[in-house]
Amino acid sequence: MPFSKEKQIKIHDLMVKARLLEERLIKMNKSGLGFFWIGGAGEEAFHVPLGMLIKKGEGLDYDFLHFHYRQSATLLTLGVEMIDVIRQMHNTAADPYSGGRNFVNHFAVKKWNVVNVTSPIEVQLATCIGTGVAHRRHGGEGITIVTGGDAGTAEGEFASALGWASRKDRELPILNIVTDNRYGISTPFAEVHCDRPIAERGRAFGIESATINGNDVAESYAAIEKAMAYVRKKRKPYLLEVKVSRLYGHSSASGANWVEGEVDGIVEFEKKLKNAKILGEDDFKKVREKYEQESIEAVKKVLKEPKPKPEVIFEHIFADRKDAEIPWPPWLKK
Amino acid sequence: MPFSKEKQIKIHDLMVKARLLEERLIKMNKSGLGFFWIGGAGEEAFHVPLGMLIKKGEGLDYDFLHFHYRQSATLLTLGVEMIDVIRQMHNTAADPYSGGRNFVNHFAVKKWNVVNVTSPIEVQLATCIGTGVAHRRHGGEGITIVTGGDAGTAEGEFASALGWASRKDRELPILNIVTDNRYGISTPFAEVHCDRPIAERGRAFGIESATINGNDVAESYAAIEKAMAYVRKKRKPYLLEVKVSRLYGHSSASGANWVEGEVDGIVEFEKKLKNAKILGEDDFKKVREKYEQESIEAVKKVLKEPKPKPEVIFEHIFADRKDAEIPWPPWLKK
Amino acid sequence: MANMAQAIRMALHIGETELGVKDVFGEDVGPPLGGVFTCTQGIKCAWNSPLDERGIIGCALGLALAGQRPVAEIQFADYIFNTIDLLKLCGNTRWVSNGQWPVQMVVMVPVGAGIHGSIYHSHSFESVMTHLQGWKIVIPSTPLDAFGLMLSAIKDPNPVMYLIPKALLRSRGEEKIPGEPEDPKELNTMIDAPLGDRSKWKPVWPKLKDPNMLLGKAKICLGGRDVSVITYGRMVFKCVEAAQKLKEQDNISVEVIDLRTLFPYDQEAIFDSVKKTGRVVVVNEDTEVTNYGEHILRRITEDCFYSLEAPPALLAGANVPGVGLAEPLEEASVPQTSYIIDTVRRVVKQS
Amino acid sequence: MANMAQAIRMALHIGETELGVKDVFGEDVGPPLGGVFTCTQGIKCAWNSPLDERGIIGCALGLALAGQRPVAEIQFADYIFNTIDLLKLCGNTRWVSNGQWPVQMVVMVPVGAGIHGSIYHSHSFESVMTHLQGWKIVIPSTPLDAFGLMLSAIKDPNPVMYLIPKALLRSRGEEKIPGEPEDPKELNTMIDAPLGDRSKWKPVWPKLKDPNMLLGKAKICLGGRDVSVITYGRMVFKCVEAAQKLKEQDNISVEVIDLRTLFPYDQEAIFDSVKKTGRVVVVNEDTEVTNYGEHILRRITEDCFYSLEAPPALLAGANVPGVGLAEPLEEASVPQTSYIIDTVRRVVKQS
Ligand SMILES: Cc1ncc(C[n+]2csc(CCOP(=O)(O)OP(=O)(O)O)c2C)c(N)n1
Ligand SMILES: Cc1ncc(C[n+]2csc(CCOP(=O)(O)OP(=O)(O)O)c2C)c(N)n1
Ligand SMILES: [Mg+2]
Ligand SMILES: [Mg+2]
Repeated sequence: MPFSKEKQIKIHDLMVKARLLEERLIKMNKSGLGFFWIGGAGEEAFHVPLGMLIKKGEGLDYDFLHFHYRQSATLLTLGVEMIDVIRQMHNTAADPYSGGRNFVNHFAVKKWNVVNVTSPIEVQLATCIGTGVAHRRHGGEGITIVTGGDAGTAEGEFASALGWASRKDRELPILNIVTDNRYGISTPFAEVHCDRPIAERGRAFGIESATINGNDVAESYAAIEKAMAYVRKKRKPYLLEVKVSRLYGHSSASGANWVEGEVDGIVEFEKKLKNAKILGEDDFKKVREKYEQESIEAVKKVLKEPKPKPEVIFEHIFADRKDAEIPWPPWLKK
Repeated sequence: MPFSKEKQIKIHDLMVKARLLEERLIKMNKSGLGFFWIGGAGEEAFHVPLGMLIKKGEGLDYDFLHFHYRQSATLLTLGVEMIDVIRQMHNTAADPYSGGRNFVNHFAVKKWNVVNVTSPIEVQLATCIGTGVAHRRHGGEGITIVTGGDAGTAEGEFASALGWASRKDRELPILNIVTDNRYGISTPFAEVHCDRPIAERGRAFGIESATINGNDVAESYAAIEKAMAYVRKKRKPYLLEVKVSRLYGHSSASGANWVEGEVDGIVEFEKKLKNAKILGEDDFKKVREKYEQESIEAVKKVLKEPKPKPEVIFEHIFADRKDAEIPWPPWLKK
Repeated sequence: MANMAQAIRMALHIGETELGVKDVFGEDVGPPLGGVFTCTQGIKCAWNSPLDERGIIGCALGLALAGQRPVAEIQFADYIFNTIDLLKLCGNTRWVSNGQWPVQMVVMVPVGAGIHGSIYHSHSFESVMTHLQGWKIVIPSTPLDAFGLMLSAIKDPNPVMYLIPKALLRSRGEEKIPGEPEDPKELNTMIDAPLGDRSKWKPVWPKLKDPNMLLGKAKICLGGRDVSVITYGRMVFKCVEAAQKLKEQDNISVEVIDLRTLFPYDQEAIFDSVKKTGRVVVVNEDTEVTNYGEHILRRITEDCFYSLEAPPALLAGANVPGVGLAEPLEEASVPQTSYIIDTVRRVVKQS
Repeated sequence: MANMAQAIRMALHIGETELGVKDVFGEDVGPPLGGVFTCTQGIKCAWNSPLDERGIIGCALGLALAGQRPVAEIQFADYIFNTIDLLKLCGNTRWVSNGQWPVQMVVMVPVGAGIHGSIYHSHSFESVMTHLQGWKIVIPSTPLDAFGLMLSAIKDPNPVMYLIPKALLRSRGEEKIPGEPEDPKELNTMIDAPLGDRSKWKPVWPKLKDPNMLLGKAKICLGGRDVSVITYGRMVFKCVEAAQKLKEQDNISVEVIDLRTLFPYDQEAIFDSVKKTGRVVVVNEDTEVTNYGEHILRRITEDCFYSLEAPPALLAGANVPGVGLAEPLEEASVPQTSYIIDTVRRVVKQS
């Protein structure tokens, strides 16, 4: 491992936390406490290191983050609270990301430059161009980071992001991450794509590109460090193709049941931690129990929280609410 | 030259015909006989050979043609009449391509599988996918040919066309041609793109690709032959990047004046014909005069033709005109 | 009785076996899933496309130009808004080619709220779609209509947009599709793909009769004298429910009309009803600014002004960016039965 | 007097020097061309984008999220229809983030017919655009309004869609922009780029005053008693012309209202006028099915029904796939002054 024992313990802790949270969300969905689940079980080995290496803060001195809906591990690493994710799952008024409007794992955290996670696949690949342009002008070490899935690379915006980021002498400091779990919803990547690495598409635009195993913590950490160093210093784009797992299938719409035969990054990492005698089975169990407990208590608390009021549908459409009130539905109190 | 004297004479004849036609159209625009000109002066050396090599006819046994608005030379080679192009320029009712609805050089010829030439840049790159799928299923030697400009490769559809055509074991027989005149309207390609050949983008999808000088007749002819042989037999896509000239600028909106410093494919070809003693200055002059004459007479005739009737705006919206007549504008006779 | 998803599936089966359909395609439309709503399970010519809506519509148009009669699916209406230029192209191809290039194709797409879909699985599409030209636009509210309208859409020589009220896909109708088995469970075993491995599964299709529905014909769901309620899709049931309650509680006689085809729409049926009742409420769940229902109201105001006894009313979705996930938000965003009752009551009381 | 293109240019200049605009961009927006209609000539922060409308809107949104106040151009409204999903995204970002992410940006785009633009340089966009949420939408009809509305759009903390009636870009207004030189020729030499080599050219900007126009306020172009004509953009002039003729020929007193902001629109001004006149014609050139004017009519019918003395009318573009190139086709496709006269006359005569 290219990094300290403490860091490894921290990474393990966060990976387990993220997994436990996702499993709690799935249970909430199955027991009717949340309408829909989609999330990142199977991507922790990559997303925890990513979260650690992000330059976190608000504004152009820091990284701008255009994320996919499977990045709870990144967000927990940045510092979000389990309970807030559970609030979004249960769509209570206190959901800090969307006020009960959006699906779980659709984060928005202004103070850390986390732009809305969107449902339409790949629109973030268009939006990231703009923060990239702003980052280029601003200089410094802040960069734009964008994540999308493998199936999403078929949308035109994937090419747009590569094209705009690679304009000669106007390159943009964008780290473009593709998390490849080999599936759209049910459609295998191989059925609807050519059999060349996605990274090749970056190279066609002269963009530095790499393909890595995102189920391996050390490989992920090193690859992200390398890519970020390049983007931060050279102010040029980088395309990182990351092989990950989809441990509970696509979403609750496809059942959210455990999928056999996928590599589990946590299991792999725990093997290494055990071999290196950094942590043992007992430690693993303790971490799990800690977060199991935290998640259960969070659910209990959230279940008592109120849902948003009907009138809030007209809030935050415009800076001034009055602008939104034309026309006003007959059924709603003013 | 890899082909016969007769063929060379024929090619020269068609190139000059196309040029004279375009110059006539420009004159019509400048003298108020047509609202707008856009066309292909400077692309003849490529488009005449293309027209010759097309498998011309209706239905899936033949090539389907999704063309750019600079392909008058291809269409003349296929056999359209000068006068019909002039009809579209003057938007008379007899314009066979659009009935006076569309700009000049926006062809549509069902009997030769010439699909509407469209104004929105690159939408043909999406449409061509469908005839490609049909051609793949149909088998035989018919292929889909699509042409777009260099600036247009920035639109997402360019990537869509490459992606859909290169699906493993489901490749589509599409010849994808990019005519690179180094400009959008006023924007140099180099200012808004990376400095890698466009052909690289095909290679990223595993697509056979080549870059050629489209101002050279022999090179064009050979390259098209090679590409077509590949697509017709292997039933796989091919990307051909073709360097061409824009001899009168973008369109009448940018003045339609002669541009200094561009290579003129006709001048180059005439040098070769002269060197090879196939044709001489006198012959060149005669060909020019022939088509000058034809174009002048066509204009005279067209100027006497009626414009479309107002009511035809409701014709051909649906197969059954009645379906379009809801609602009916108060100012129009029924 | 078949549910709406089954009805669509059975129509597509007839499409591929009898009407020349060679491609039913879109994201996750092919095996193993057969569509996120199971509408394409067991269809032999169904295939999975790349995740690229622009490619899907472009492909459908190209297939139509090649004479192939495609049926393409966009997975949710929420994801069709990056293809509006291409839909316009499909709709103008025949016209701009002066009649040379017909475009016979069907696009099907689930619309509307009612399944806790949050902001990106609840959008309506009729207002933007009816503003485009050259398309017929249908929206069924029962399995029988879903079946008949799909067959008619496939047979129609024009582009047809087939909107599916997604919340109704599991609903069963009162009318049977001619030829379907008595017992809905029997139908399930015949044409629903099994859980687990489906690689060896083959559907057994009942022998059904095409009802040959005309596009452009509305249906009077409930006759009435006092007020006309003009609606379609998911709102049909809420309107019928409201009408029944209004009958019981206020003895108001409501005529409920299901448009079924949004373009070209059945102006005769609309005008006849309004001229009879003198009062009208148009109900849909799309957002209310520049809403398709406003077009219908405008036509009514122009053509039936002197028959109107009260201001015609629109009841539509609140003009907000999306349907929020939490239940109070969804309820506040799209018409509910109680709002329909209140609005109809108000219109009937006005004079 | 400045023409509309110059007015926009001068507002953008103030935008970049005083209001924090750092990017004015789009296809051919930067040097040497400065926009296909010259609206961005001489703007220092203007730059050429790739030919990619989806990238342009995405870039604008990203710039807005980074607090940069971008002004993006889509070259023609005809080419904006592949970005509707992204426009929806711009409009819902603040809302779905529960107020966290403001989106301060302007998109400007030429709309409408009148320049022999054929089917792809004549489209209107207000009907689709007003159906989206979270945007303010403006459309000037004079250079002064073009100037003032652009400045207010830039200053507004919300996404603003700035529609430009392209046929008016060369027109000069009657009112001067506060501070512009007396002689329009002088302005031309100051701020119009020269023909030929422009690499060394620098504009000289007049010192102008921001009129601080409120978004959401209509303008009464012509006071009148007998009938209200509600319109905007290019149709304002045709309506005023029609009003003048109706005065002369029939002694009909027409009130012409220029909405200027399409959302949020000035309902007070509309309702006041209609309550006064009792008759109304809404005029625009977008196609007439699910047309923004129908929304205005619906609101009028709901709120002013008992003031109406005749059926309110819409005069809009014919419901065809595009504006054909030949003159008879264009004339038959969009409202002309004579049709406005006929319609107003009919409405005034009805009782
Ligand atoms: C534009 C768009 N089209 C379709 C969908 C429906 N959809 C949701 S997730 C998904 C598959 C995405 O696959 P991929 O990009 O590989 O990401 P993954 O979910 O595998 O991480 C689809 C088709 C959508 N959300 N957006
Ligand atoms: C989608 C779209 N955006 C913008 C335009 C306006 N426009 C017309 S031609 C053109 C430049 C096209 O450049 P290129 O693709 O290189 O083709 P060329 O004209 O050089 O052959 C532009 C921007 C358009 N027609 N369609
Ligand atoms: Mg995936
Ligand atoms: Mg070019």
